[in-house]
Amino acid sequence: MPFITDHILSWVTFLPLAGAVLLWTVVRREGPARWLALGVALADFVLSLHLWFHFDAASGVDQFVEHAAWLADGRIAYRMGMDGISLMLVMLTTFLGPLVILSTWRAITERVAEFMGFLLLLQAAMLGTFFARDMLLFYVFWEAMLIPMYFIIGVWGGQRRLYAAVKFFIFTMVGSVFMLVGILWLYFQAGSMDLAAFLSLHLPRAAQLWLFAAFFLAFAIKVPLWPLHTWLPDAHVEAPTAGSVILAGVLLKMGTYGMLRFAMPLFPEAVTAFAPAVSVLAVIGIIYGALVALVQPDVKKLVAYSSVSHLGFAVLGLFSLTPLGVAGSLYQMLAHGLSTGALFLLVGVIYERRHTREIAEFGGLAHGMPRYATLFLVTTLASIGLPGLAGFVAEFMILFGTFNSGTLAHGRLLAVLAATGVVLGAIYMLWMYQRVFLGRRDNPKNEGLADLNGRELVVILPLVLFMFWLGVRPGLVLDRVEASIARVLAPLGVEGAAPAGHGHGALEAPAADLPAGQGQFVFRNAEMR
Amino acid sequence: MEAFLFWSCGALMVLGGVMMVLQRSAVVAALWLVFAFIAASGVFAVLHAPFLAIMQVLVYAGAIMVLFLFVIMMLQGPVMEGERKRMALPLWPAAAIPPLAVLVLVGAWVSQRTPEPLRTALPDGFGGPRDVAAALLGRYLLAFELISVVLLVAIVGALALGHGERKAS
Amino acid sequence: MHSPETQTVVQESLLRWIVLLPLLGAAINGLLNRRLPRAAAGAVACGAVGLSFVLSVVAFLRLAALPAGERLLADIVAPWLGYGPLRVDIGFALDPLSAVMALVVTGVGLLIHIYSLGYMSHDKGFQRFFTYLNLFIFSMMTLVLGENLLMLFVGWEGVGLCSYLLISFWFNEEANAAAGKKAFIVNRVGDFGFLIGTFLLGVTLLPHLEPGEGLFSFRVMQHHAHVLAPVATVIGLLLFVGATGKSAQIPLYIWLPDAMAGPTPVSALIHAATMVTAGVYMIARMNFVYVLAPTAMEVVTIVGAATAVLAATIATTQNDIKRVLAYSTVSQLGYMVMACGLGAFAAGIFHVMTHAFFKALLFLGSGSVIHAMSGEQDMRVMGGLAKKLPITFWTFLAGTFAIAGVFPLAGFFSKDEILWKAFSSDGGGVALWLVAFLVAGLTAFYMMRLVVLTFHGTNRASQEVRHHIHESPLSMTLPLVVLAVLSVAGGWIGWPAFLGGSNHFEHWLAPVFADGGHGAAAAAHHGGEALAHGAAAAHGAADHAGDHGHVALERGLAAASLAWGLLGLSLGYLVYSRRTKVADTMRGLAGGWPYRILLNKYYVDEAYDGAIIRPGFRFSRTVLWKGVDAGVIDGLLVNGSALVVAVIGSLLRLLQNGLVRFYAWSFTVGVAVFVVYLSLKG
Amino acid sequence: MTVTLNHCLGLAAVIFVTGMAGFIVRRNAIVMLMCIELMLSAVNIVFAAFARQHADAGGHVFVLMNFAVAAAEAAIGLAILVEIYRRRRTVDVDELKTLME
Repeated sequence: MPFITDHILSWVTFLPLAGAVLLWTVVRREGPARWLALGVALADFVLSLHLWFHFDAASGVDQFVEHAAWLADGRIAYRMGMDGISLMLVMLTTFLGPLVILSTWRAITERVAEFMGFLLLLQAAMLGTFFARDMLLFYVFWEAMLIPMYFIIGVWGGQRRLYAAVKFFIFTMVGSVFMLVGILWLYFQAGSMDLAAFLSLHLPRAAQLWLFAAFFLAFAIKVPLWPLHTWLPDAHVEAPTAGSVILAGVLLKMGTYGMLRFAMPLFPEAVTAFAPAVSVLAVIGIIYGALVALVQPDVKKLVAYSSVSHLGFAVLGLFSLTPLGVAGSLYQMLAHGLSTGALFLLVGVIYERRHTREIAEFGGLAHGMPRYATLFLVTTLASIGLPGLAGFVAEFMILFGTFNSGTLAHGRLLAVLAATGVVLGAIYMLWMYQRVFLGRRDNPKNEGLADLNGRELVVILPLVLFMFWLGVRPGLVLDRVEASIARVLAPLGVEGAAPAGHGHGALEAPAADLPAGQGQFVFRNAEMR
Repeated sequence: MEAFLFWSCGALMVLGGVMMVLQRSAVVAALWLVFAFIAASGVFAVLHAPFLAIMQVLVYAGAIMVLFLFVIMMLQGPVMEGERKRMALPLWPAAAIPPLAVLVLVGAWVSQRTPEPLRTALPDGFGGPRDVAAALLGRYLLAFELISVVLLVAIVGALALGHGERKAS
Repeated sequence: MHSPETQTVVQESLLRWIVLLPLLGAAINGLLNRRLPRAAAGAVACGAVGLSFVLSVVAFLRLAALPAGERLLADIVAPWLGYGPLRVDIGFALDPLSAVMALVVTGVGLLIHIYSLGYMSHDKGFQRFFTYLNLFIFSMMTLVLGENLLMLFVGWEGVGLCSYLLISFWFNEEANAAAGKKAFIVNRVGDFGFLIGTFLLGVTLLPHLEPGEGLFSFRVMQHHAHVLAPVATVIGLLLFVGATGKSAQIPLYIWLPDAMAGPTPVSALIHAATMVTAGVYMIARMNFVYVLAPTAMEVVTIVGAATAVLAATIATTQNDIKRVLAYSTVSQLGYMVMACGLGAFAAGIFHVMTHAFFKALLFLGSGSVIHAMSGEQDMRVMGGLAKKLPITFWTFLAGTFAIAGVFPLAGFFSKDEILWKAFSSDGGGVALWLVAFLVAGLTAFYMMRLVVLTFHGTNRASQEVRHHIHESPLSMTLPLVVLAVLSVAGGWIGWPAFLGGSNHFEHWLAPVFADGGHGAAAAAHHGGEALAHGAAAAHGAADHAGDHGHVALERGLAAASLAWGLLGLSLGYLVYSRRTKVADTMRGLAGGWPYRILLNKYYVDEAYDGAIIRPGFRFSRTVLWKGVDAGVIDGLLVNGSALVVAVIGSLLRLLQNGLVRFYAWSFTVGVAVFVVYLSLKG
Repeated sequence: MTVTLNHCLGLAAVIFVTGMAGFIVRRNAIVMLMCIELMLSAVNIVFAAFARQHADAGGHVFVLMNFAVAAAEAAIGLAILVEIYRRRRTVDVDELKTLME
């Protein structure tokens, strides 16, 4: 269908938007609204599969490019493109989309059509953000994400939803405004909003420092990097389950994605200058998030603080300025999206049944809900980075990259400190698991709770499956992002980012140059790849 | 002749405006405004805009002001009686200075300009219905359409407000 | 530098099935769970492990068929982590060392599976139990057969997880769940060191790799071991931190005694025979790093010895039958670690094997006792069980003699070898030998104490419990008997030279521990030289073969330790069977303080709790959360800036008074100002 | 005295300022609306003057547009006022301070 495939990025982006418009105007009744939203999200996922299968992994340049003049004689244009980095996050988004909608089947009973519409709008904005290759377009999508999220928290949230929604909105807004100023400044320098034009600028060091600070603030708030994280626990606790899942699953990755896509290649000198400071903040975030998670009485808040810790890893990986660390960071985004998304879904399940998230209210849940307990355990283990599950690969690559970082001062010390986060992660997660699921079922309210039903299994099992899959076959992801990451990091002049070194540089097929047939067994031969 | 008409109509228009502002009663103020609009129609005529002159009377003086009067009558009470309190005396200068300043400044600016007499050599039928219609449905079709949209929105808005009011009561 | 590709390694796809079969079993049992009848679940689990054992034997035979210098089978399944120069495969390798471990793990594992059929027959979590057990075998085999350090780490974490799951198997009790969590977390602390060591290792090796070489592959690492020399000490110590966690050494041994909360077969399988020896295995596996790091070796030796003493002393006072065995395990692990620290890797692994036999036997025997005593674990209410549980008693006694080092039982050979190495190695000496010697005596003493309290005298249990005492079913006694046979005869393959044997075991392992490079890797290039070198090294640095004086000394020391062991046994018997007053006197010694300190395990748990855990929580709660998060960041910065905005806002609000006319007025002012500006600008 | 363009602009300015002043001093919302109408008329005169000066009917078109805007504004404004009056029984803007909160 060339009609679709020629503009596949637009289709993927705007299909949910069309669904949202339908939901707000035509399909108003609860039942049809739910099914329509699910259908649209599934269709979007199917469309995005086209991207997955037709993506050329060997090339790091943008693919499926679309271009149409928009404003200012085409200096501002509708430029869409996708490289490996975008591909992964897009797949994560479209994959989570239907699951999230399915998870709200019973949880949202008021203004269903509006809620579903906002979810789809959010999805469209997120996808657009990943595809946009024009800075104004990017900014439009970036800000467009705020609106649906604001309403999702503010209308369908918990008791303090307004406080949380406003806090979320203002925090993010403050950062974005500085970024907008930065974008405009660059626009007048480059004479175009094209990202490529921005990249070809050679900025003086002082300008880089200021611009980096402006961009970085926006992204650091979104991540959120310590000490800009305090909006996150509030937003998570107050948001409905679906909101939390999207927030943790994709929205937070906007920050790290922005750093990787914009802040790092645009301002290479500034990145090198700021990297030590940023990585220290990231490590503080890792340990701090874990320690604070340890003492949370509310499950959801605990998971929220664990996000602070996990995303600290992602930022650390980026600012290790090694291809390995950056790839690990991207992997962490995916792994965290799966595991924390699943955790929020699981917390939502119990919240639906008990209408509380206080750890002290639970205990011994494993007795009546074996399936729930098992899946929760698997997700917990993925979250704390057990080998064989997704989180381990990410954490290993990040820490190894940081440890190996030639540009980052004290890289080894930081890696060692960050690794304590792995230990602390096990402590707070398992302690929580123990208090919620193990022990006696003392609280009579916890008796007779139903185990996961079919719908909930359908929501959570795919996530768990992918945690395993990503844990065992990281090549699925890594092979597709290697060239793209090398390309993004090229302006930084990072060692190993360009095809160099020991003849197994990023852009070469590693197996091709091996002498074949020397002995019965060759480590890593071509057929195995 | 043209100058006389211009100045007399202009003076009447200013008079109407000033009287409207100074009146306590809303009804009387409205009537003074009608007066000013009719004078404005004269100004349009002087400026070779016969179509506008007619429309000014029909639409403004005729339709819009009648609407005002209707509302004033409908509301009655304090609206009819006008304002009970006058503005406190010390505030008068504060209130008057900015408009006056604007007037002086704009006047100063206008007087700087080299005076150019109004053009007299005008094409036939300039400002007539045919001429205006040609412009309106030709070059300015988009503006025309926009007018219709604005009016449509106004109708819908007014209806919605009236509707909501009925529901509330 | 020659890349290892040039060397012949036999691809053996069998290996993956050794590992995957238990996983398959776990998957079947886990997914079907209660829908599977107990008999079928048990059959699946035992079948999977049994097949795995058979395959291990087959693989072992194939390995043994290869020439001594080339004994290496590999099975690379798929690439795992591949990014830039980082290449790590999912792969398995079998060399003499992993072959020994594989046989022990699957063999003992199979016996314990069979035992569990009987032991767990009445438990409602029967299927779940076997799921975990199979999962454990899978993880342990991944650890043992892993082709590279990361695969080993996968298994390493996997066995930690299974240990967690199995300790808290009866999660109804808060204490069990807490013990499981403690085990996992303490292990994680160790893994932290392991991970950092791995990083340092990788970073050091990375620039020296040749195309296609998998970083962390044991062969590759060994091949390039010389570049590790500058950092070998740090790496060795960091990896050892991991080993202290897994193999329960000071300072991370605290989890193992608590781990006895799990079902007894679990204690036998995981917390005695297999998982806890992973640390020893890892050190042996990484021997090429440790031989480069004398300081690290010294630390390993000292920690091992200290742990052995500490745990042995605690074991003399505990009353819970499983706790005695747990501390005994810690103590024996100290032995093995010490052996590794002395460079006597083969001796360490030998003890791993024999210990697996007799400690599994002892634990299963204690399980049989507990089973008979309706779940009672306190030895103070046991006694007189010998007649009622004859098979249990006799096999248990065999195990006791084996651990006490009575000739010619298995323990004698392995323990004696370690003692000899402690005496003769470069890192050892008389002092170390005395320490190890002391521990040997203590071991004999507390084991005899256990036997006497449990099986001798009269039964001290309540009438009801006593009524139910019965010998265990065949599924439980059969493994006991098999293990008893192994405990007796299992050491004979390491019959030492000084007693006229040829120590097949040590020769078998020699290529693995050949100094300065993998036997197989070196063989291709250095030919017989490496082999000769390897053989020499295998006999120990100080043990110059053929030295008759040493043989005499060795015999003398062996005799001394045998006598010392027998003395310990007799003392234990005398003190606890006849003259119970002696025990009371010992308890009251020096105001009872030494006894109380031992009974409370030197208060280490309490010290950790007071020094680290509680302050940590308090710091997190009051300082970080309430202080920094809610106080400084949210209170001062976020809401503070909100306050500033609010103040400015309220000032501006004076302007925004709601008077439309005022707005119009300001608007006019603005217009005036603007006009002025325009006119000034010209 | 011939009429110049400046005269037209001056007249418009005077009328506009009258409306402006009225808007400021009057408190009756209806009268304020009427002041706005007056200001719009002043603008219309400027349009018509320039249309004549440039002999371009475009100015007339914009005057017509202004008519429509004025009509719309009056309709909506008055509707709002009626609604406010219904609720508050006043159209005195000084008593209608709800914009403040």
